[in-house]
Amino acid sequence: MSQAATEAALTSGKDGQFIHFDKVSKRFGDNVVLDDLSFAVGAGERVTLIGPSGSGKTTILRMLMTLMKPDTGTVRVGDDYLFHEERNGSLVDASEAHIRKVRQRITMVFQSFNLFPNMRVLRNVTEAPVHVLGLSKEEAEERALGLLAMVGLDHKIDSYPSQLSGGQQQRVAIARALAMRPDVLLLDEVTSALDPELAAGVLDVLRDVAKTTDVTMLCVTHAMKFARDISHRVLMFCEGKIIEAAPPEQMFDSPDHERTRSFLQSVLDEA
Amino acid sequence: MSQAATEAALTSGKDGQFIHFDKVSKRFGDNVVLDDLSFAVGAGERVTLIGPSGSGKTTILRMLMTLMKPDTGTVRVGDDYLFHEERNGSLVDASEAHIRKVRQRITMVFQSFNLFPNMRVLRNVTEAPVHVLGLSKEEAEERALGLLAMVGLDHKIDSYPSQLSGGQQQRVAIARALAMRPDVLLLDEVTSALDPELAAGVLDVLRDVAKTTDVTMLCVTHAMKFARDISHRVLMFCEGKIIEAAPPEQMFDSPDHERTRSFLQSVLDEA
Amino acid sequence: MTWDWDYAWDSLPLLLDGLGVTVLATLAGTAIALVLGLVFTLMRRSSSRWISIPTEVFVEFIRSTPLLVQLFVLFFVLPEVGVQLSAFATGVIGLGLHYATYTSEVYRSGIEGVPAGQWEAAKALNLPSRRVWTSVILPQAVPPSIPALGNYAIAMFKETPQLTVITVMELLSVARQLGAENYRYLEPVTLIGVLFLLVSLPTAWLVRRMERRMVPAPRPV
Amino acid sequence: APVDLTAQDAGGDLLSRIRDRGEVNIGIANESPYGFVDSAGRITGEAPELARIIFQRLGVERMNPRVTDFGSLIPALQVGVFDVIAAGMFITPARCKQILFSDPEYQAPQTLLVPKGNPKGVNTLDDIVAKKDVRVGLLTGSAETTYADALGLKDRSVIFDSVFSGLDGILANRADAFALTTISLRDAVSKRPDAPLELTPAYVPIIEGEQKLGCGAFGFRRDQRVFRDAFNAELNRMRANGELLATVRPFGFTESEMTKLTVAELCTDTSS
Amino acid sequence: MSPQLLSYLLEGLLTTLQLTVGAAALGLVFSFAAGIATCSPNIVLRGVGRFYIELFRGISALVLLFWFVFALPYAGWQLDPMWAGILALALNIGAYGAEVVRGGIVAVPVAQIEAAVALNLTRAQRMRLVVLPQAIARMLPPFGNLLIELLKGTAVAYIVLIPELTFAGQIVRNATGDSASVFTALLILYAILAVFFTTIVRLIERRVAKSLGRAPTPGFFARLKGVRA
Ligand SMILES: Nc1ncnc2c1ncn2[C@@H]1O[C@H](COP(=O)(O)OP(=O)(O)OP(=O)(O)O)[C@@H](O)[C@H]1O
Ligand SMILES: Nc1ncnc2c1ncn2[C@@H]1O[C@H](COP(=O)(O)OP(=O)(O)OP(=O)(O)O)[C@@H](O)[C@H]1O
Ligand SMILES: [Mg+2]
Ligand SMILES: [Mg+2]
Repeated sequence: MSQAATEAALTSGKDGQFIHFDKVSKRFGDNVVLDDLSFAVGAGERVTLIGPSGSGKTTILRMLMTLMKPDTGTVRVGDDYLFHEERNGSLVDASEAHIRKVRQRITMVFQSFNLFPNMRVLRNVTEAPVHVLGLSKEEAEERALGLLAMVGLDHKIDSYPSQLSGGQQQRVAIARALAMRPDVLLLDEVTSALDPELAAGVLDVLRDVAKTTDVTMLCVTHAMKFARDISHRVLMFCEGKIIEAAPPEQMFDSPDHERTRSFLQSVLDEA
Repeated sequence: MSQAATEAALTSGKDGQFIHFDKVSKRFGDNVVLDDLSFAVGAGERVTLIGPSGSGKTTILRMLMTLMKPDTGTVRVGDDYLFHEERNGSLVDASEAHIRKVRQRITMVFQSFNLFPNMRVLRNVTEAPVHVLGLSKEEAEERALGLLAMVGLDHKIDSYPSQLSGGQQQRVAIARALAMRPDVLLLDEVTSALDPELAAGVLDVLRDVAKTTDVTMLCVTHAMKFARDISHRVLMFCEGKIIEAAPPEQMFDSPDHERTRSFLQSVLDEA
Repeated sequence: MTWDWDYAWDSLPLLLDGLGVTVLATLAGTAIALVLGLVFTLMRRSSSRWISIPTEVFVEFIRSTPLLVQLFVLFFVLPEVGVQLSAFATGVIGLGLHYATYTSEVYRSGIEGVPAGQWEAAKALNLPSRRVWTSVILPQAVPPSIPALGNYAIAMFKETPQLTVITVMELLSVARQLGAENYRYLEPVTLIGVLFLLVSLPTAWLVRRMERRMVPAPRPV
Repeated sequence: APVDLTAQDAGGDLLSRIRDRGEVNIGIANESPYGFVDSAGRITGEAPELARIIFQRLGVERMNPRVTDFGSLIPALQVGVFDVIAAGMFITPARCKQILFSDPEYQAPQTLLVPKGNPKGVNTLDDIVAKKDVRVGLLTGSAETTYADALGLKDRSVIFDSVFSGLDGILANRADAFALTTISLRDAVSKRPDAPLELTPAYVPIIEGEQKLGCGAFGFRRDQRVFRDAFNAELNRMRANGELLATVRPFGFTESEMTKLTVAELCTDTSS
Repeated sequence: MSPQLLSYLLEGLLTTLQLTVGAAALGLVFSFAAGIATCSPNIVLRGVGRFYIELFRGISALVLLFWFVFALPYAGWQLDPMWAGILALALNIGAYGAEVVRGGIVAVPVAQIEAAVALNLTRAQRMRLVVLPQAIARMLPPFGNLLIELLKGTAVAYIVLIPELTFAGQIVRNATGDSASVFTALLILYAILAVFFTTIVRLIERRVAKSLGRAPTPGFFARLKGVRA
């Protein structure tokens, strides 16, 4: 694939663009983590981010989740800027209220689950719908029970997170995220802390989510078979840049870049 | 493979048996972790332990490392019992001195590296040879430099572990273990805390070790390609028992047990 | 009673003498507490119950009874069993012993803070137990404990006034004496407060600086 | 009990307020035989017993004694925690600047408390000045402390926080002699009949050429002159008719402790 | 010992209990107010919290007590000694408690806060629903230690006419002349009080640990039974 083709692939072919990274840079001290990065993701599109350690994949997700600010550039979700507000025609730093409004549409599942250890499973899932979306306790519990059934954990609603296996915890975390009915779901290596068999269960749940909802997904993973199954597009990161972007078949079967090839090789070797 | 064949495969075909687990049981509360387990490993043999989470693989290694005692049964390395001494013809609990003597021949590399953070790389590797083997500082450093060169880290001898990447730390840990010139090297998921590319580097080092030394290796890993490359034999654990034991080709290509098949399937799926 | 500057000014040199005694007692007490605390910790971890259990009981007992009463006992009862120490020495030993029970807790949590993996790695290398302590565990356990140890030194400094009950002429004793002679307590006691702040604030600041260097900076919540 | 806020008002009506209340708060320092808790747990002593009689005559029925540290007596009186100090406190010019005193109810010669057999052979503060190896025990805040300072004994002083600490201190060889009034020491030793201790004969210390005879009295706030005078009148009436000695005799006071000195004489600062 | 003297000791014991419980309750309020303030993004709140902590950690309770009872009245503000005692001890112990609160909050993993952000909880909700419930579990053991500190610290209250246990002991010592028995009795009484308070704190710890679905850390007696790493 030519350079031009990769650039074209940086915007999705789906109906309209939804998430826009525009000339985003981020550095920590001397370490340039994102380097003038631009790309877009369509509504309902599922994108997998791959690349070597430290290439900036997590940084992208954390920025979308507003856990981290870009140094320069803008991030847009729908019509709203994430870190800026338009006021009198010019962009100013966003207020907390504005950020909370935009953040409403996005949620994230973490590598280490991060369930709240002080709440039982059911309350982990109902807490935010009640306190953020303003659902009644009954509505929230109904929604939670449905989702917990989907991830196969409706029999564990009264357990504490510490009483669950890693795989079960991660499935609860997915239910918790989905209970917010997000437009965008961010997944950062959600199976790397898990054993292969437990990981398989989590990936199955995510395949289900992909099939049955039209949530926009940005997903960092080393599970290549899963990536191939669910993604519309794969982005290969290297040193804070996207060096290759293509549909999974093309990316995995005939990568363009030497760097992509060697990366994929080492990932496959490990299995 | 028939039941009898598996039982035969529980002892290696190599020249004489070196490590003997004899009717070993271990439980934590109600949880039976090892269930009347017997197997043997030959001198210089390389064995990979696979199996689902919680099946007892780590327990085996920790027992050999004397980090954990069996409830019943005996473990023997060469002619010495690990936790018992023969005195007046009967087996009694071993003294600390006896345990230290037998432990001399064994060492272990951990999933989370466990380098000593208060020592520089070089001292991490020389500490035990000086204070356990009684080498002079110069001899120990010469040996350490050779090993660090082998793992590709001779330029990092003055760094602290915290200044190294995970992959580099694990390579130092391997050098540290080898500096003891052990007869037995235990490896517990030494790459699962690492990114695929970093893991690849560590596995390469271990392939080297396997090729150039005749150390006996017991290795727990999910890196199946690596297991196939280096092991003489693969043991499949399930619920504290060995349900299948065979050379890697046979185990991976035509497993006998349904449980083995489903396990291997999920591990391969994840890549 | 209004503030009497002349009296305050006249009191100052005597109070400074008392401060000298206070500081000296604190330093000596700290030295004892640092060493004895570690000894207690190691004895509590001893594999022999004949050592660990009595130590544990002793430490808990000392920790849960007032220094004041302990000082009385040391001062008036030790001589009866034939141990004759000066009042200052008695006070320093009392302070050191009392605070050793705290430093012992600090060392303990420092040691428990060393990840289990470090013990296991040391065992996997077959290091002898003395070496494990001196080159692996203590070098990792002690530095994180320094801020907490520093805080106890400051706390001890503020408790030295209790030595007044065993005739040590430290800061508070001087103030009480001044007050009794002149029947004005406001000035000496206020000056004590100020002197304490002058010593303890910079020390606390130093301790926090050390702490910051060792623990990641606090983050917004 | 809550502090009486009105007690701070200037003027002489405290006595009538006390009469209205029917209760007077007195401060004692837990020092026998002046004001203390006895082995039956009752608050007694020469000063509280005198105060009880005098207040009854002044029309106040109940007495509410509050035990406190000797050093806290004056500050607590000044902020109104109690109305009178009934602790046999010595009249000194310095104290006179802080509070009002009644006329003294007793005068007190001095004694030394020493180990049995008086191994150092000291009988007075002057003896101690002469023998350089003798450590003198003193009670914190006591007049004897001031005497010892004036005699240059500061470096050899050991300051105890209570009479019994002094007694225990001599037994524990923390000091060689404990200097205090004969009355206090006689009383203390009587509670430890078995202790190997003895008292030297009573003497009157002479500091800078002047006889120092400690005289104990009741203390009042400086703005309560009327109150003090009313109290003083009753006290002097008791002195005149011998009731005073009769009341304090059970606490070990004798004829030789009775005094004719007045507060005006004792408050005059002669040292300056 | 006469019943009357015994009643002094008992009253002293009760007074010590009263002081300890009162100052602990009030000190807890100060601890949380100042501790949370020092974690605030607002620089003024942070400053006020820090100032409180530094000031009252630096001044001993004894000096504070003296001030409250013997100096404040001149500023026209009179406190009952018991209240002054409780307030002074609470201000002092509260400054230490605030550090415990801060430490507990800071020790909650950042990941927990990030997870709360990912669910779009507000700052206050994060603190109330996620951070504090977890932090409190960590605060309890150090709070238990502070409670024992406080218990022992009440002994200084005698200088402002509060007849607490140590002072009652001095009264009995004066009345009977028997120093050794009095000191022994004091040591035992304080140790009993300490065990009493420690037990209460441990019960609370157990409850909180259970509400987090954790096994509680072994206590003193469990440690005595030889549960060691
Ligand atoms: N808070 C931080 N402070 C300093 N450097 C940081 C911080 N967060 C991330 N970095 C650096 O940014 C770089 C990119 O990190 P990032 O986590 O995005 O990589 P990644 O692609 O997710 O890698 P991995 O596969 O290891 O998770 C790394 O070099 C990392 O060290
Ligand atoms: N110290 C312990 N206390 C209680 N249970 C333990 C302890 N150590 C191990 N176990 C239990 O023993 C069982 C076997 O553990 P082990 O670590 O040997 O499994 P494993 O095969 O290594 O699994 P994994 O692939 O997850 O590492 C598990 O159920 C585990 O919970
Ligand atoms: Mg990442
Ligand atoms: Mg394991």
